[in-house]
Amino acid sequence: MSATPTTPSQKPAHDGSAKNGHAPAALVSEEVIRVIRDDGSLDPTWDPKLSDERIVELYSWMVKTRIVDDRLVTLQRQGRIGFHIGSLGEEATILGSAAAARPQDWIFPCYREFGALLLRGMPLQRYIDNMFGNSNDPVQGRQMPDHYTGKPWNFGSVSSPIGTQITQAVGFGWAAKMKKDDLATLVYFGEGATSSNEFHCGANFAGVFKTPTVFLCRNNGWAISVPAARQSASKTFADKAIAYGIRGVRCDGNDLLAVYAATREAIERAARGEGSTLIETLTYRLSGHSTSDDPKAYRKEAEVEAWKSKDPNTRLRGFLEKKGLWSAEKQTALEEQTSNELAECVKVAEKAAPPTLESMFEDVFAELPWHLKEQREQLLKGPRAKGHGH
Amino acid sequence: MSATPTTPSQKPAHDGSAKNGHAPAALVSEEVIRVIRDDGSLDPTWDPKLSDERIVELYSWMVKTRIVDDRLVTLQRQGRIGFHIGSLGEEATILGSAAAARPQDWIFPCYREFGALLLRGMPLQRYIDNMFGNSNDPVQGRQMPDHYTGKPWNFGSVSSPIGTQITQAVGFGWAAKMKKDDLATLVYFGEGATSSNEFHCGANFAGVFKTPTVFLCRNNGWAISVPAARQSASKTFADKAIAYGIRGVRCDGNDLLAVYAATREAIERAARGEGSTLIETLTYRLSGHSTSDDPKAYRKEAEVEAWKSKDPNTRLRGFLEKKGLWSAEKQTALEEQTSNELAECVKVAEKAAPPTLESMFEDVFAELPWHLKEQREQLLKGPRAKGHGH
Amino acid sequence: MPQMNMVQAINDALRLEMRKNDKVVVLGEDVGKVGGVFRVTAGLFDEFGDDRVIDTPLSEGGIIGAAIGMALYGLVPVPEIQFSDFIFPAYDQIVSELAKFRYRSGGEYVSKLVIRTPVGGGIRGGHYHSQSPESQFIHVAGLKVVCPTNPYDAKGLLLASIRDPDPVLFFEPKRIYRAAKGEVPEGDYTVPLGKASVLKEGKHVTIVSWGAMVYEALAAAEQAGAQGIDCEVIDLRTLWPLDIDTIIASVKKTGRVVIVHEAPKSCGLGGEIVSLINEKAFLHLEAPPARVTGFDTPFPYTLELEYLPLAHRILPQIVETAQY
Amino acid sequence: MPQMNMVQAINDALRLEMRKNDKVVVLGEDVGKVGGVFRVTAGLFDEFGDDRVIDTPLSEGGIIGAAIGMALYGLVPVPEIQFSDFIFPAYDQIVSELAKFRYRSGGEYVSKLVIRTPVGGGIRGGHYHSQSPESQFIHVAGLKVVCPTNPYDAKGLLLASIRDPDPVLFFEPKRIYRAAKGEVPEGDYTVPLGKASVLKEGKHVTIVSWGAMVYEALAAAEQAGAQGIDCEVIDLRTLWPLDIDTIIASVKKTGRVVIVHEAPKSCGLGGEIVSLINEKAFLHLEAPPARVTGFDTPFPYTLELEYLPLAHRILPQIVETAQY
Ligand SMILES: Cc1ncc(C[n+]2csc(CCOP(=O)(O)OP(=O)(O)O)c2C)c(N)n1
Ligand SMILES: Cc1ncc(C[n+]2csc(CCOP(=O)(O)OP(=O)(O)O)c2C)c(N)n1
Ligand SMILES: [Mg+2]
Ligand SMILES: [Mg+2]
Repeated sequence: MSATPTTPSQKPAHDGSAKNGHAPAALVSEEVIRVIRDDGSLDPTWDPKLSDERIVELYSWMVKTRIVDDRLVTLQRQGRIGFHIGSLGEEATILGSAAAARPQDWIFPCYREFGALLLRGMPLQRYIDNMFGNSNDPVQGRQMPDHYTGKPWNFGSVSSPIGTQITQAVGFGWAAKMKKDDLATLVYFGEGATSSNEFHCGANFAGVFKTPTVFLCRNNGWAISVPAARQSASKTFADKAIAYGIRGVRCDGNDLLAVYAATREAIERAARGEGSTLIETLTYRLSGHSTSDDPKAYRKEAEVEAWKSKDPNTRLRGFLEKKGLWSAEKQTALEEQTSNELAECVKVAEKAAPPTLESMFEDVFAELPWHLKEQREQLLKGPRAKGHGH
Repeated sequence: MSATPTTPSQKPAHDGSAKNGHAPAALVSEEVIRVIRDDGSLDPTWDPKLSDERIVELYSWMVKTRIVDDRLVTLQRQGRIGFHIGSLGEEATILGSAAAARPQDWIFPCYREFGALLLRGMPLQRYIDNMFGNSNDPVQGRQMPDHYTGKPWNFGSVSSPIGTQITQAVGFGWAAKMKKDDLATLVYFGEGATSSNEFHCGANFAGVFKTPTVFLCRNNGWAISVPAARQSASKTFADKAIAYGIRGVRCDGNDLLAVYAATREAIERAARGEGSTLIETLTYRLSGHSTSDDPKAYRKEAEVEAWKSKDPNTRLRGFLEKKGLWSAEKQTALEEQTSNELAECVKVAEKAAPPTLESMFEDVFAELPWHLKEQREQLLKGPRAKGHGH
Repeated sequence: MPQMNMVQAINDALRLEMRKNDKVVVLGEDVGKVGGVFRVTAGLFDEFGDDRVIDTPLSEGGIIGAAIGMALYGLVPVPEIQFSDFIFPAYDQIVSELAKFRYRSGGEYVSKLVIRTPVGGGIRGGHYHSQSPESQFIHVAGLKVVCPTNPYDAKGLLLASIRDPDPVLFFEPKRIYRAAKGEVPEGDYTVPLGKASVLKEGKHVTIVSWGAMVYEALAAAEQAGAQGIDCEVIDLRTLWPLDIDTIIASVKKTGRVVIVHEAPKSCGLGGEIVSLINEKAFLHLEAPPARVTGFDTPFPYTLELEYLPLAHRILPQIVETAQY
Repeated sequence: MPQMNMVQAINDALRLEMRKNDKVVVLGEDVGKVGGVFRVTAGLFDEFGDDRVIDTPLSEGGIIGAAIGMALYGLVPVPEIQFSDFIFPAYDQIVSELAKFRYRSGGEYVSKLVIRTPVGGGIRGGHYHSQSPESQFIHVAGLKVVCPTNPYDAKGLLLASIRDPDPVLFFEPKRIYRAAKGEVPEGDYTVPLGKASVLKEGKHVTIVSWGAMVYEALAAAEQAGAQGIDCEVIDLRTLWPLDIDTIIASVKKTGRVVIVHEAPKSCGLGGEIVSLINEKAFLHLEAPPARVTGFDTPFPYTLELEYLPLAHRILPQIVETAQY
């Protein structure tokens, strides 16, 4: 960069001159963080040094998540629930990152993160009630399945429009920072969502206002049928951090410890006032986009097979078994226990009544205005629809 | 980057793997392109080698633009026009870039680019009619002043919402590419507009579809009262190119030849099918944001003074005078001629009738639907409003 | 004549026009290889290639903004928005730019395109896969809005929309994508924009509806008929500009009208129709024009069949209006 | 009592509430150092600092999205959108998120904020600095919409809006920002949401209006009075939920109503009011409820005074309605 007195790069301080300041250490490194080596040892550079118990616990959640996922797909195929959108193959990304957030840190979900919410303590029954949209569903069956909410566990509210949670997570963390509360936000989204308006707005505000936000981009290769390469011509998704002056990090999204380490570091930086980090986890959506999707129409079986060989659950199980921390017996016991618990929840959920008709009019506003009172009366006094559980 | 067989960076080809490919040459260099040296010589690295005549011609347009600008501000102060948004201090950026576009290349304006449109051949009268919103205004006084249009000169339509022209310019060039037409688009916007949804959408599509688009970001230091540093935490605005896999370039925006050279190169690359370039020109908005704005409320006079010393017109004039290509006499002659022409145009425009009442209902649709016919009849048969020129 | 459902008829129209006019391009999320999440664009990618059937990044603003630019260039883009609930990231481009291009440029520029998007409820989509946002576009001057009810109209209206000189929003009622079937001529024909169709003549009560609810209106009309109330059922087909003549002629005959739509009641198109009837046929009214609509709440999931203005909710209103 | 204009009254309300409640924060483009392009937030930056009066990047989506997040955290953001014409980049966050938060989370989350934004024509702003998009928000369930007409109401309604449990869109009629003056009490008071005010009683024709057009309605009413037509003039103040009782009581008295608004006619709030009057007072109607509104075109620059529903256009309609 030339530096004669009149070059713009030396221009006197209009505030824009910050744009010409000295480059800090590169915002995005080329490294892909990995911890669990193929030989079963851990790379000490990034090893988060979790206790054996903690790793086993997190592995158990990965297994549970997968069992629940699998069962929900079946229920959908049987027509007993309307829809499911799961996390098959992305368990290490979801559980590893959620585990790295401190209890006070808020999680803003995309829609594949029910595992994170279970990890945080939401009773399985509550989740299953949501899947059935019954009167026990805290959301009163108002939204589709998998549009859960979890305020008691510092967890946001799922909505379908892609990306909206990103800007909200930034604002939430920003507010905490204003109030000097020790809190970061962890927001999930897919690589497809990086194309949304919201990613741009959110990341830009995060950079300008140095908010304590961890952007967790699950690069699972696909946005429904659109491959990641069609989503952006950037070299990596983490590189997008440069546009916002925040840090960018990539990690092996199928390596629980790598995801944990990357997220933990980002959370700690955020908490120290060092601003936001965009984490790209390299993972793969092993299932269809949702129960409505058949991926055979647009991707090769070979690609899926190759990724199956990197299944995060299998990898972590191998690691644990090598260390003598896990066994086939433990696996069977866990699977059985989860299946039983799940069967019980489904039974309860299926028996529960649908939400009341009145519930349809509540919570639009804090109090029912006259027009909704009128509409409610009209509905109540009129005949019932056929075709659902009234 | 580690490269053991199972790292994600070596993952088999789901299309997302392009994201892990080999880095091309850096998309954005640290250089700030500059051509005119302080000693009056030209830096050969980037010298676009324009003929003396061409430089004089472009300088003349810079002067004309400034005179028009100045006069419009006066007309606004006198209450004879409603509004003006000018280009004081940004003439080198605007004229240099517009001149570098080939005649067939389309220009998509922001709102400070009337100089580019005059350069392309729009009669001054047409512009002044637009400023008065009279019946000769091709836009029929439907939009505010400075919301011109210029299809005969391959020039877009100004609208107020920030950024919308960016995505449109990308789509336009993309269409040309589909049709294998030799055409690029040059789209203008301020550094503030990089925060808009549209910049993100447009640049992302440009990267993915390798459209022939030149993104001309006038970094004039301010977005109304918001300084550039508040707009984004990125190191530079050109750096944002990285997020979209397009090239980024910075240049001295007050150096006509530097802007010309940077734009020309970008246009040629686009035309060769090498995709888009984001050019950040480092310049300064010497005036208020528009005639509605008083910048004293938010920025220091010292900053403005410092930039005045880098006035692009003064700089180029000094260069030309040193080379014996310009003189005080020539300057006076040009100023007089422009002022006279302008005075004539204003006289004509002020005498012209306002648009007809009927014109208010035309062009909403290609043909007038029944409801607009009815509304037109209602208006015509009713009494006239007071307070404007009917 | 071949039997088709709505999906097939729309697909047929697209294919026909793309063969005929190489300026027509389709773009959107998942419209290419996989042929759209509802498979409406199935097979087009194979026939016309990646340059005319384009899978885009996840960016409605990009899809519509770029399509506007293409249209300015002279192409005729037919972008798809995957669900009309997801049109809002592009709302600015649609209402501030697309709707105003011809006007603001004094006719110099026309941004001619057709936005196709599935609309309405009935597939258990909850808040975000069920909405009917037509009035949010009609209120903005400069857009035509179309909503077909059967395969014949779907093909004919889509062809007319693509050839119309103005930008068109083409809402496809997803509830009847496959359920509505019928004979569809092979080859070229159009159904004119701006013309409603009277599906059933009657003398006691006029029912005005559009999209999937037309079938509910017909069912309710039939049930009303059994009670001696003879309904006239109007399918608007083009929502804007309205076919006011057909509506007013019918109301002048019946003096009574019930408007049925899925969108929330307040500031919906129903209210506009009531007002126009007041302006143009006030002295013919024997009863207050009534509306049976979605409620003024977000669209619910479990209770969607209670939310929608189905026949069981339309019938009592027909009776009330008839007996007023 | 001090005399204030609208700008001062709104500024006073913001200052008062920010002193009282440290959860209230103001954010937007140019709201900080320079105090807003209309100077409505003048002085707040100096008093409350950069952390509570925040100049943001040029991104309405960011402003509203971040404000929603702040509100979820428990702050009470009062974001400003510089012109309501520029609210559309944030439309998705407003209609898909803000409006639905309480509902979709079963009441677990409330995103309570007040969006302030200048609205309407009369400052020679052309297409993009003049629009009145209220019906595009009313149609979407979950938002309250307010539009004050004078400084007293502006302060009282803004304080009520900030303290109301629901999200509020607070439209400020920019044409009368400085022109409307009046006495404004110092200190705290509220004007309740959901209550219209009857500015003039009358027995022949009801005029319903809001914002800057209320003054035109009053002027027209006075001229009509000179012709022996006694008008009742209602200033809605809260546009949604409507004060239906006040409207219906008046219409039952007069049997005749003229609704005046700046927004385009079709699918505007006027149509909704006509429909509700039909539902609730049909048998009292002596004439068809009429609308005098902006035309169904983009908002024009030079001819803006012909476009707006000013007194000279309202009066003939009053006469026609009275003589019907
Ligand atoms: C604004 C918007 N547009 C389109 C959709 C439809 N849609 C739902 S998920 C999805 C793909 C998301 O891909 P990605 O962000 O990569 O997340 P992933 O599903 O892979 O986890 C699309 C297009 C939507 N929900 N919202
Ligand atoms: C969507 C939108 N938001 C806000 C505005 C109001 N506005 C007009 S110009 C401007 C600042 C633009 O700054 P920049 O992009 O840097 O361009 P410059 O004026 O400096 O050339 C703003 C906020 C607008 N026109 N559109
Ligand atoms: Mg994905
Ligand atoms: Mg600027």
